[in-house]
Amino acid sequence: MKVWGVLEHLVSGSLDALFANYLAVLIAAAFGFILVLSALIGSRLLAPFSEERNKGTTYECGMLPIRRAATNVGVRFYLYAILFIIFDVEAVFIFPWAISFISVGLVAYYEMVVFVGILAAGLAYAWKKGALQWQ
Amino acid sequence: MAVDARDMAATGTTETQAPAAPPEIAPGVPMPAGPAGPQEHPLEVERLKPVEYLPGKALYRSVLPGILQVPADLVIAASRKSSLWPMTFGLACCAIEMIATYMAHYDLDRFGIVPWPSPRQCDVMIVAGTVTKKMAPAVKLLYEQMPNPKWVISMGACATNGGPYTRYDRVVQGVDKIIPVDVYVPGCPPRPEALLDAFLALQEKIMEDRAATGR
Amino acid sequence: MTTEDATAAPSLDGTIWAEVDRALSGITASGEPSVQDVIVHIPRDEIVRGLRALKTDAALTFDYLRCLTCVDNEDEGMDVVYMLYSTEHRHNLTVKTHLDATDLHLDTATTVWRAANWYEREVMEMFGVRFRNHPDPRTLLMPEDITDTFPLRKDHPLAEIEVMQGEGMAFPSGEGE
Amino acid sequence: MNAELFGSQVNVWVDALVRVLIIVGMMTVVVMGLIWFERKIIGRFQMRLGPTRTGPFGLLQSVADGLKLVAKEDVRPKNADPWVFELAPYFVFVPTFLMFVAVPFAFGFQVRVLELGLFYVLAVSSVSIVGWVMAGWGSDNRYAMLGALRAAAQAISYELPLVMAMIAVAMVAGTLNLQEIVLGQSRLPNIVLQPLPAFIFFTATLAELNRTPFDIPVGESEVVGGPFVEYSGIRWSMFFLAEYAAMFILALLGSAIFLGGWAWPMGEQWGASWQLLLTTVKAGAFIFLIFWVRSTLPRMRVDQLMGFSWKVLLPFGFAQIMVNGFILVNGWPAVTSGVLLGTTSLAGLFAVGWIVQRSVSRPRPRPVMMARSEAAQ
Amino acid sequence: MKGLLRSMGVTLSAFMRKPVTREFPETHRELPERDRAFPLLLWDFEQTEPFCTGCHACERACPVECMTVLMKDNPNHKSAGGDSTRRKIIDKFWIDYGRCMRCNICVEVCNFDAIAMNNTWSGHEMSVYDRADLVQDLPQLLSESRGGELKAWRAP
Amino acid sequence: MEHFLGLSGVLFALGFYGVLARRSAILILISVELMLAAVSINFITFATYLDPERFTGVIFAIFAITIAAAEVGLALGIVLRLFRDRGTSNVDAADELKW
Amino acid sequence: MLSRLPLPPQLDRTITLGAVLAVGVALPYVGVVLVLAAMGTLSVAAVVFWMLAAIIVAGACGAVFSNHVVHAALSLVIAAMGIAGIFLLLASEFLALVQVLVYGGGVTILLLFGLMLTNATEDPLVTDGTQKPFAFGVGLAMGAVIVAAMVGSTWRAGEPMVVPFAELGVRLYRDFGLPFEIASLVLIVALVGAIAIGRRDQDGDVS
Amino acid sequence: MTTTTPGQEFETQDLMINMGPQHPATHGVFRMVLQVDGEIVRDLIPHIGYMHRGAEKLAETMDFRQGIGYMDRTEYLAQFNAELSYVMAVEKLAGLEVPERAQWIRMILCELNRLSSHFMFTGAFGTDIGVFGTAFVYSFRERETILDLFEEITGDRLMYAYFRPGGLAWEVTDNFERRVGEVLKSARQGIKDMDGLLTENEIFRARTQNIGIISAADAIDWGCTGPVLRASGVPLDLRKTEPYLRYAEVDFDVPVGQVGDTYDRWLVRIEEMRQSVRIIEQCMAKLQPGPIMPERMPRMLRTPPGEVYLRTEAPRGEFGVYMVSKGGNRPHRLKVRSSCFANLQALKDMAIGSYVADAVAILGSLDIVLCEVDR
Ligand code: SF4
Ligand code: SF4
Ligand code: SF4
Repeated sequence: MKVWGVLEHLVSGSLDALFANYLAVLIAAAFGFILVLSALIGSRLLAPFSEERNKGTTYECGMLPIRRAATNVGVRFYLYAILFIIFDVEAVFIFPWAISFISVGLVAYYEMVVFVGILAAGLAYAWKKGALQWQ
Repeated sequence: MAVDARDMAATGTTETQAPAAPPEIAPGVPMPAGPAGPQEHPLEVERLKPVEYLPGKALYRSVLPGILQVPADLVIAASRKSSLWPMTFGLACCAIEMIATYMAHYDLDRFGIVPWPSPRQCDVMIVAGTVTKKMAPAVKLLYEQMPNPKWVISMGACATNGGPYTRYDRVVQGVDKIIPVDVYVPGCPPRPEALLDAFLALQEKIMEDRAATGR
Repeated sequence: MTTEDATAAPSLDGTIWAEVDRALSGITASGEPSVQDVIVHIPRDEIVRGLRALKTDAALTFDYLRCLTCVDNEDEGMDVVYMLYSTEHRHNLTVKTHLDATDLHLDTATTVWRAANWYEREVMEMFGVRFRNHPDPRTLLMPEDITDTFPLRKDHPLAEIEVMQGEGMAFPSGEGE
Repeated sequence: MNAELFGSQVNVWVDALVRVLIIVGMMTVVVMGLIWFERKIIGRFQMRLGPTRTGPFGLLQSVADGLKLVAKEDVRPKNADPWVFELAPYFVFVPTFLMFVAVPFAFGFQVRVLELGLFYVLAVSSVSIVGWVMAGWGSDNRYAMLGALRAAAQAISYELPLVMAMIAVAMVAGTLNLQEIVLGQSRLPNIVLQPLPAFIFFTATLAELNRTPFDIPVGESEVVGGPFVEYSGIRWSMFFLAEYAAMFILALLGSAIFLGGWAWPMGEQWGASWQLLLTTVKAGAFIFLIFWVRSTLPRMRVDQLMGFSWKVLLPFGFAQIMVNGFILVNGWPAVTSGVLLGTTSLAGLFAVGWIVQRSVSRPRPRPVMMARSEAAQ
Repeated sequence: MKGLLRSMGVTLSAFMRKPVTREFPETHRELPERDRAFPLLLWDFEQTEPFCTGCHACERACPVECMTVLMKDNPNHKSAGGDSTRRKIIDKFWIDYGRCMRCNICVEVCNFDAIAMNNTWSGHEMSVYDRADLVQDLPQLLSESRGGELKAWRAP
Repeated sequence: MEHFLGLSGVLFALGFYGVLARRSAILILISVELMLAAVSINFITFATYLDPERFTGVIFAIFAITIAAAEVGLALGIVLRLFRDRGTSNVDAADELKW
Repeated sequence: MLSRLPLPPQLDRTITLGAVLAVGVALPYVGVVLVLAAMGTLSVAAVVFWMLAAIIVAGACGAVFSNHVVHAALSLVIAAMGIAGIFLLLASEFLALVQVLVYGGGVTILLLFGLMLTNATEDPLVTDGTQKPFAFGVGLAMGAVIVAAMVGSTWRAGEPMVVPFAELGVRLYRDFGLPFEIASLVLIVALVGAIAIGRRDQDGDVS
Repeated sequence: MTTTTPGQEFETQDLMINMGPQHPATHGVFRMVLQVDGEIVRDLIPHIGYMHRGAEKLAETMDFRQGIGYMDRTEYLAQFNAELSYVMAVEKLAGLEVPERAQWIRMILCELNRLSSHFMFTGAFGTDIGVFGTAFVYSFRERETILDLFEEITGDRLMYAYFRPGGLAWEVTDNFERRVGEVLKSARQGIKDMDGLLTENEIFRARTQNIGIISAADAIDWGCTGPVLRASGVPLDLRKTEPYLRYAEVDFDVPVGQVGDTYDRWLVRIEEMRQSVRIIEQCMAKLQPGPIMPERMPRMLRTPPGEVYLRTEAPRGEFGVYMVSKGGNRPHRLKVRSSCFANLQALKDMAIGSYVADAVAILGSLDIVLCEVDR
């Protein structure tokens, strides 16, 4: 029971508020899930279902598809995704900074200037290399 | 992948890719002596087979007590009739009048009628124009792809029975030859008001048929 | 072609026929007036040569193919008709070539004007005239696999009206004629 | 553990449950209302009436639509990947719903006051992109696929400017707690201090919601409705619902972080119901703007859209943050910093406008007229 | 940016204007006199019989062959003791509104002014559930004119 | 605390198995992500329990996630490259060292 | 097997399978946990922990054992969400959200893009059949060792507490300035590398 | 999807997108198969013929009066222009002289029809570019007023059958002049609205400028006509080059583009609408009372044998009717030279290398009417 003591401890004291907050998130998530589920069940109940021969065919403007749709797409999207993930991570760093840079002072500001500068250089590189271009 | 050979044969021009070897036109066919061209081309017989409306059954029809079914039917039918979503699907000249009906002067949106481009979200198919034999498989397929319950409005003379083009043998003489039609609107083209009237008639029909709502 | 009523149609004088005749030297062409444009008859074996000459000739430059179509004269064969226009000199010309009913072959004009592409495809499937060396000899208006029906020919029958009006009674034949 | 709910102390569980339930009810009503509102408003923009015949003023239109969709057959294409296809609505809907937890309606009238509220909204909202891609990939349809890819590419591209705008606000407010951000604006809404981020936020909102002019993922004339082409009935309506719920939330968020939410202009003086009204009006104005834009502007093309985000909004967002940082870190008096913030940001906004103008306004005369003599030679 | 704002201005001004919608089932706009809905037969009130003599002119001229005309000897003709001047009269008449292309030819060819285009709203609100119902027979074709609601217009 | 560590151990083992057993480069990548996540859990567990005042572990976890993201980007680039060249994402096909 | 059952169309295969799974596996598990909680053996936090652990392990198993790359990637999302929950339990609000943001929004999208791009939706066949059992053994052993080591050791657990967000920033930028800049360098290297690799294809031909 | 073959195969494995026959962007039942690399169109295969319903063949079996109805239905957005070509071909063959008043009325109606057709274009093009219905609604608002006028005159909203060989079917209504004035007023407002809504709009310009460029030489080679050709800088307008009706007596300009892109086609059409208003105003001033049919008209019109290719400038370009008569009351061969048919041929050239969205915009800028293409 010692283990559970620790966990109990976790949710008491200073963690209390945090836990209570995210409890609501958990409940909301469960609720959202249940909402969708109940709607689906309701639909199963109320909607007619029939099986026609071609009902399940993929919609292609009235034509029958031949090949599966899953096929490779342009490399462009992928480059954007890479750019995004890099900058997303960067945003992760900026958020704490945005709140605390005043208390840290100019050091933090210049740190961030350098950081953003480096990333901006990356963006510029991507720009120059045409990763932001389509053709 | 799941498209079997029969489907392929049934719809003919299905290639969405560059056809490997498109059939060429027969080289310089000399004029035949007698009347040429079979009326029903053998390749087309299968493609023009009619499709049926396959009613499904809603679960509530079997599980709900009878006393509750009637109001349930009523509510569902009422909501269906107030929210008839047609497919954006224009064929020929009638399509212009159909579009005009959506526009400011007639405003189908008043009746809760808004068009959706994909058959998956549609309840009504307005066949507005001539259905040619080349187009017929597509019309059939689109109809089949609509989820139940679904209705068809045949708009204009062409869709009703070929209209001015009945005598040309590349035209299907009426869309009801290939899919079941619920409401016919005469006219060439019908006025927008006539189409509105057809929607009102369809609403009436839905309410009358509400005992069959679960279909 | 039936002979023109001399009073109805203008004569060839004062038209561009003289120019055309000059441009088509070496080709057995004959001119014919009509109510609107001058018609030039070119034998089918020389048609592409003739058309190219008409296009390249400096005084004519028929660089614009208005229309290309075919007339089915049943037993007399078919006429393939080219309507030409010159955007530079602003004049029109109709070129006709005759095909025998037994041999519906013709050289393609797509090498002269790209615009001929679809027109020829249409004529191919509608009349069964085959254009040699056509870059894309598929059907255009008909389903892709139906290549043996030529609906615009005169002998292609019209469809019967399937449902006639009148309370289930058969339509009294002859009455409607 | 207890929490305060309507002035009384209840267990946190009960409290959370009640608040979530209220949100569920509210969301349903508001989304239905929004759909009706959109149809009416766009109807007016197009000089027509919008729904009139279902219920008074067509008010029941959304109800009828919803009921019909529930009672509509739910088709799953044969080739679709069953699991991915079936699960996609959850992935789209649940994150959207979760966003409600942190968004403030009035003082104390929100599910939870999260310390990292702004960041939370951002993080949760990013999950629903996965749902879009799932929907597109799972339905095995070319349009859906293309739509999903576009949606994902667009959403990730515009998420960054959104982040930048939010960070700029957070810097000014000094917190990520939404309630505090709102409270901090009881004197002056942030839009005055930060017009450029407000603009970026609005643009990015449009993009995240796939609204015109950023509706390429669902563009009818290209991909026929995007990732959801193959969805029908209730499953499709889940996406639809999520879309409108997201619009509502983002409007609330926008009004909270830029327009002062319930706090401006009256601070905490007004009662909760007035604050609620204030929020609604501001969010309504925001939504009206969305509809207005929707009924006016053409759709952008995918490269222009990406370019706008990466080449214009993102650099400007960075610049705004750096400038904000510079102004704030020096610890100048509030008025000085405020004026500086406002003017620099406004200048940035004009710069953006100028760039947009410049990018297409090469001199382009009207077509040359050919008078009669020329044309006839 | 200027152009965008200008566009927004255009839509806003439209927003301010009054909607142009005509609410259809409640309000019908007035049809022009020349409106062509579908051909109808006219009723001769003086003779209390249709004008139509069943001469087949319209039937032959109809491009889509949607008319069927059967004539009979007029029982009301003077020779039969009646007071009508028409020797022959229409016996059965069908028009398939489902195929009619509203081209007005039948009206133009009729020598007896016996057929006219319906120019009232009843001619447009004709949706049916079965296409056989679109084939109108003689009583149906006459009813409008007989009821006196039809102010037939014909080309001057 | 042991529970968290146990969970992270299980995750790590699963990821390890994935890396060894899978042939598809993308699946290997997914497994690596799992392992990294396990490491993050450890970091935070230690930070919360052993070092709550300085929470160095949390900062390390941030860096770990950063690296994970960067790694995915780069690795996917390589996979893409591989796929374009070899037409497969099977890592066995890449065992020759020449590009 | 299920496909042969005569089911009404309302209950198609996937739904039935899902229901069977839910009833057969998830419900007992949840039941046990809840019963234990009701008996007072488990605290709220413990219940949450076990739930999350189940989700994570299920997601991880899906990611590792699924033969379909898309399924694997989606399982990874589920696992990542669960891990975010664990972070929350560990009082690290910020990290939890970072996890959601980076994994939910970024990594998964990137993975999905990557596999759509490579068209590699299925795991290629294992080249030699011995690899899987071997890997399984090694993985199992590894897991056992780690779990044993971690659970077996005794830690001098301190006082857990919520990491104040502002302080996190302060500490990050005051004490970890250099690693922070290095991180930016890592990021940019990744960026440049990825672009350089991706770029070369754009020239069209296979190099 | 089990194995992916390595090497070159991969590079060519582009996504094929099928648009149509039922697709919101294809203006009816046009179908195009796009081969897409990323978002860029590498190849475009047009498929037409879904609306091939044999108008030519049927009109060959009909007399001249009956054939008019088929012309209406062939070019259902510019019915008067289509009718005009047909009746003028008959007149030319039969040698009929059309009274002056009928000619002026024909001109007015044709130009009004051009207005309504171009309004349709502006609306449909706006939708293709992605304006959510608004452009469409505005243009239909104006169209509706024009259609109301047409209905008052001819009795039908779309299928007028009003032009007859020799003149007009019947007189216009008494209040014709006032009504035309009203319609013109609202049309001017409509042109202003459309112009303000889109022409200056930055997004619209970004979407249309430098898209789908076709050079003058190419346009001529492909046989493009109408605004498409004129946008490429070729001042070819049959109303000027071969004036028919009374076009030689009115004063108007032919707008000509400079670049030949989609934006030019838009501008040319907008300008043409202004010019149409101008033409109508002049026609109204010159309209005199008089007969509308020649004095002697046979009850059943017969033509001598002969052939004529009669072309007029319809809103979409040259609408030609090639009529071969072998005597009798019906044509032996009737060929409708469709303007869109030729324009559509050039689509492939214009669209390759652009984006998918651009392909839709380019198609929209050609302003096709499928019934006219397929006939
Ligand atoms: S019914 Fe008439 S208007 Fe309608 S499509 Fe057929 S021909 Fe055109
Ligand atoms: S309506 Fe006129 S034309 Fe027709 S049958 Fe009767 S009398 Fe003859
Ligand atoms: S209006 Fe035309 S189609 Fe209709 S019945 Fe009369 S002649 Fe026939």
